[in-house]
Amino acid sequence: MIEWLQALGLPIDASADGFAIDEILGLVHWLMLILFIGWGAFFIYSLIRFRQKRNPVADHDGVKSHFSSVLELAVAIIEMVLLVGFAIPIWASRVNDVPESSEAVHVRMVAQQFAWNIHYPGPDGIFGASSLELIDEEVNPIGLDRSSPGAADDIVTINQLHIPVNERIRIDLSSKDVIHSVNLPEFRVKQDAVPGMVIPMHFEASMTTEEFLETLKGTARDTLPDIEKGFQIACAQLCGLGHYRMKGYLTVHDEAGFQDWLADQAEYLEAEGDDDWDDDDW
Amino acid sequence: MEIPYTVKERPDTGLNNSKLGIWLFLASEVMLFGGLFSAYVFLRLGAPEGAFHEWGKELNVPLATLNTMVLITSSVTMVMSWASLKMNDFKKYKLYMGLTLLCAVIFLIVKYFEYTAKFDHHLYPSTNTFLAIYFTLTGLHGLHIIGGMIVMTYFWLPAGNKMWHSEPEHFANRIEIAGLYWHFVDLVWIFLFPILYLL
Amino acid sequence: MPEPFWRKYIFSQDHKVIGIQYGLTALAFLFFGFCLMMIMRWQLAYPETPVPLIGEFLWENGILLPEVYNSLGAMHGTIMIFLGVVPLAVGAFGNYFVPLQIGTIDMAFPKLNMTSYWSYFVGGVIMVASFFTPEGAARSGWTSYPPLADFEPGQTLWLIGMVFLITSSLLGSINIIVTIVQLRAPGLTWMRLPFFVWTQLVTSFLLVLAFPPLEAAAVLQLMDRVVGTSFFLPSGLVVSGEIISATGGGSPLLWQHLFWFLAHPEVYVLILPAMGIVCEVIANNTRKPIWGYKSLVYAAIFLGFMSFIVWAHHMFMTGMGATMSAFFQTTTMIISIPSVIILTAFFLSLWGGSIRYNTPMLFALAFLPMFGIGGLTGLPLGLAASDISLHDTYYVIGHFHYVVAPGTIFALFAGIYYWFPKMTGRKMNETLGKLHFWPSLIFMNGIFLPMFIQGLAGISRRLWDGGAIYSHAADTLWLNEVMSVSAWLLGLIQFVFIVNFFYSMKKGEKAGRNPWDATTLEWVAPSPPIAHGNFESDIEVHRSAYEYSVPGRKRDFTPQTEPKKSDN
Amino acid sequence: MSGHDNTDIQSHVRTYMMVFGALAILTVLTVGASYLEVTSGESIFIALIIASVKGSLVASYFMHLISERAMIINILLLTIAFFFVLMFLPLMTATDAATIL
Ligand code: HEA
Ligand code: HEA
Ligand code: CUA
Ligand SMILES: [Cu+2]
Repeated sequence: MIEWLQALGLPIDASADGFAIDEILGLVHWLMLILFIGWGAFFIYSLIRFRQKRNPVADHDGVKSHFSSVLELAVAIIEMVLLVGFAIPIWASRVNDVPESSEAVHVRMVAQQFAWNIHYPGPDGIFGASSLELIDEEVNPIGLDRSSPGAADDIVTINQLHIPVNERIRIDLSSKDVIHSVNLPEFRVKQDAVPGMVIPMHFEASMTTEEFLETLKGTARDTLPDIEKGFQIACAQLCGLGHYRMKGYLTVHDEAGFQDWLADQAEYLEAEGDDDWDDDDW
Repeated sequence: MEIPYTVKERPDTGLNNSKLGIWLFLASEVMLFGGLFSAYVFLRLGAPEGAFHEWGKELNVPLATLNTMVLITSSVTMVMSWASLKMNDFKKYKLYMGLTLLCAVIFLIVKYFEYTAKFDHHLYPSTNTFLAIYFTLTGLHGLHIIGGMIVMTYFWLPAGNKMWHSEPEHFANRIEIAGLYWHFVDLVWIFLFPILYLL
Repeated sequence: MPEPFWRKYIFSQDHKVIGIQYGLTALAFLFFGFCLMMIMRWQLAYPETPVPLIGEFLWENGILLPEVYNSLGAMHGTIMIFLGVVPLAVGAFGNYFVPLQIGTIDMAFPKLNMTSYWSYFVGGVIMVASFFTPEGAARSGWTSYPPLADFEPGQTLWLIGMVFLITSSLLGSINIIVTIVQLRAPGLTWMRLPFFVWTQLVTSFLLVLAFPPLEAAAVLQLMDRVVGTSFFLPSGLVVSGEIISATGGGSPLLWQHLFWFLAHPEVYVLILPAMGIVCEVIANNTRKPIWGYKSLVYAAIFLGFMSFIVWAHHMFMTGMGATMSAFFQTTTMIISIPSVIILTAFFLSLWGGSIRYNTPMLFALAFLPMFGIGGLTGLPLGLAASDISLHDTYYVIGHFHYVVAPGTIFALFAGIYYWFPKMTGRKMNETLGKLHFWPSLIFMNGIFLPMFIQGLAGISRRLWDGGAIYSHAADTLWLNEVMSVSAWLLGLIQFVFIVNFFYSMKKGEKAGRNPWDATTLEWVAPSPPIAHGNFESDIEVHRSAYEYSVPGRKRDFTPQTEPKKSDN
Repeated sequence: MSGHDNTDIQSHVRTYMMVFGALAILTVLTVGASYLEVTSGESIFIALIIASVKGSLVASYFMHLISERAMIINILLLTIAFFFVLMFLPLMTATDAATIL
């Protein structure tokens, strides 16, 4: 039922939550299509049947039946069904079912002009504190304080979000400067990053990057130079002159691959340690 | 040709044009200040617990109380000037209108002292969100006072005499309209006073 | 004593002259706004290639810079809405035809009327002038969301310009309300008003009550920019590595609430007068009364009322919780019903008619399915769940352009063709009119239909390169060229209209008082109506607005002024 | 407000004076109340109640709303309704879902 929208351009769904959104998207579009065709047919017929040549004298009263009120009522009822049956519950689950840290891979994401900073708590599962004064665009864009509790093993990346497949992901989203908006079209995820607020969002990937690339074979997307990096994080909210180029990558690993990646990062942290973080306390 | 109902009421609505016009204008003013009050509440709730109360202590309550009294008085003199016209007493009208203007001037002078006292203590709109909304609200209110004064001065000067003698009813209507505006400015202050100075 | 030129044409207080001033200025702005977009469409179709003709004079290499793209986009939106459509629909048509349709001699407050035109003019000059300042024009979108708008150059003039435009709209709409309530001709009861007058009345109420909060917001943003307050800035911002010195403590969402509190009603300000025009044209050219007049009136009032409590459907993605989103989704679904009722009434009016296909009618008819597409695509946006996929993509752009461009703009064209004889005493050329209509219809769809496809694919709006760097855009990127070419062709075909407009003014076929055999009061006046007075004698109204083809009457239309006793 | 004769206006003037007195007293009251030892919620409540009473006095008597035409009353009711929408709805949307820093 959603296939025709996919044929039109809707990307493939790579998440466990996306089908609910696709379902309502499909239903509304069916409703729209049916109404448009129904009304359109009536419209065209009237235009031809009642042209002046064919019908030189107008009928003062015109339509006498009250069928249209029934139709309007029907539209109203269908809208209410979509609302109560789909839209409201989906939204409630989106904002209320945010998983606890323990139940999900928990990440912080701090948007800035024009990049996505991603902050993993590391093996201890504790996010280190950050402070404004420590922010350094070159080496410490989120101002992570390596001396704060739990900060030593934290992993910070720029524009690289790595997640495991089939696991809940929770992202606490915020912004350093202006409003941005995370857009993951293949996951049916979108969320504004509003400075001054931390907004949690959550989803679950149902497809690894590799599997995803498989589905792209033979499409225009497959020919892009950076396509092997897989899913992309787009910015949906105008955030300045670099809005158009605010792009991050999202890599979905299988479980083992994700652990490997984490291990790599930890190793890298150890090795690069002091030079990487321009922070003597550490 | 004349536009109908500029002076007389239209029978089915019971209103003349300007009366309806000024009330619509005041309705839009309600929404203008509504937007700002909404901002006030938003900021107050966003500020740390009790911060607005603390910041508000910098303000001078006795002066503001004085100003409240001044504005209330000006409202009374304003309505009296209209009533005087209704009783065909142009001299009294002049007197009361003059008093209203005087009150407005006093209000602005007091406001001036309040503002400069703040600036002397290096308290500016940019100091904190309370002062920001305080200066915005009172500043905009002050502009409304000045606007009202311009209109009232116009009706008080000889221009008013001429209008009164040629079209007394029309003139009384105009004073009523100016009065409605002036009372509204007073009414806004009645709400500004507690939310800015007392809470 | 003849009036001097400047009193008659420049600082005139006659509602007809002011209406025409509004109309010409607004058309010029519409065209200007369109030109901005045609430049942007070059960059979208052929990213990073020099803009032909003008590029080399304006930018290094002739390539449109990203910041200029943002400026043009923000100004396109602002100009189209605040300087184009609203002044044309309310300022021009409202001013010119409300007094005529209610059978009176002028607006209630002629001086105020003149003031609101000039305030609009000054606002417009400020907006255009901002292009020529060193900082350039505003570049944070027509929505001007802070914190971005608090920092970006050019915004200050935008805010000042907006204050003038808001003042103009407020004065103008107070004037229209008072005129309609107070100056209706004897016998013209509420239910005898043409629907166009009703839409102007509701529209004016929306403007009076919804604009002031934006004015308040504009003042606050000005304070942020000029005085250094932080109404919209939270604490702890770091922009390009610099800690922002403002005290913070403000809220970016406060702006969005105040902005959309206006901007949602504003979109109904754009559509209601259009519906009013379409109604007049359809009734006239089907030669039968509009179907369900009363339901139209109630639907319009209800629409106006509801439009104040749906605004946050533009803000679903800002972290809104379940309760509030349920509230705003429900109100949004409810507000779609009156639109359906209005559109259905228009359709049903066609049934049994004797339809004349002249140019105004073609534009009015095209309005129906075009608004239909625009309105229907509002539904998935109004359901927060499906809005997740569609928010801030080209789907939204497609949605609202269908309602404003082939919707409202077409209705306004219909109004121009329909009322041109009344304003000038001459008809516009039909052949040129049709030559204007058909290509416009095709190219409009050529521009906006592909947007839904790009939107479904997830392509964000306001992208300088049209999404070229994103992989999810790759499959549908080729459509950019289709859209751009359609836009330029649409632009080209508008010259047919411009030529027709000026040619017909001088040389068009002479039209009498009532060239369309219409019933409403404006057609009782001479064409053009008498300066400062409109009608030769006082008007008295005896019947409802659309008495077409009443069985048993000699003519198929009965003007509203015709006394009852002549019935038969 | 046409058709007033002098005695009518005379009685109005008496009302105006009474309202003036009431406003003055209420002003003193509200300042006094701000020194009471009450919770901030209570003091907001008291201050707003007094302000509303004062406001209604001004609107009803000085602005003659008490005897105004239905048309104007209705316009104002509509305005007040939207005023409250404007005051409170933004707040409610701001309070759920996200954490405000
Ligand atoms: C004139 C302007 C106009 C009109 C009338 C509408 C009408 C509607 N709009 Fe639209 N909207 C805009 C202008 C308009 N909008 C603009 C400018 C924006 C974007 C602003 C920005 O972000 O920059 C926007 C954005 C917008 C959003 C935010 C999207 C987002 O940012 O994510 C939403 C969400 O709910 C929405 C919903 C609706 C709905 C439900 C209607 C309903 O009222 C529609 C009801 C109508 C119908 C249901 C149609 C009925 C049809 C028929 C009866 C006929 C069928 C016809 C034939 C077959 C011949 N609109
Ligand atoms: C009323 C509102 C309105 C109207 C009519 C239009 C009309 C058009 N718009 Fe616009 N648009 C907006 C309001 C409007 N737009 C807004 C609010 C935005 C969002 C801005 C933002 O992101 O902040 C936007 C954004 C927007 C974008 C997205 C940009 C982006 O996100 O990067 C695009 C892209 O193609 C676009 C295209 C067009 C086109 C091709 C038309 C065409 O339909 C234009 C057709 C114009 C005419 C047909 C004019 C005819 C006039 C004449 C012929 C005059 C004759 C003169 C005399 C006789 C004197 N618009
Ligand atoms: Cu970040 Cu757009
Ligand atoms: Cu809306």
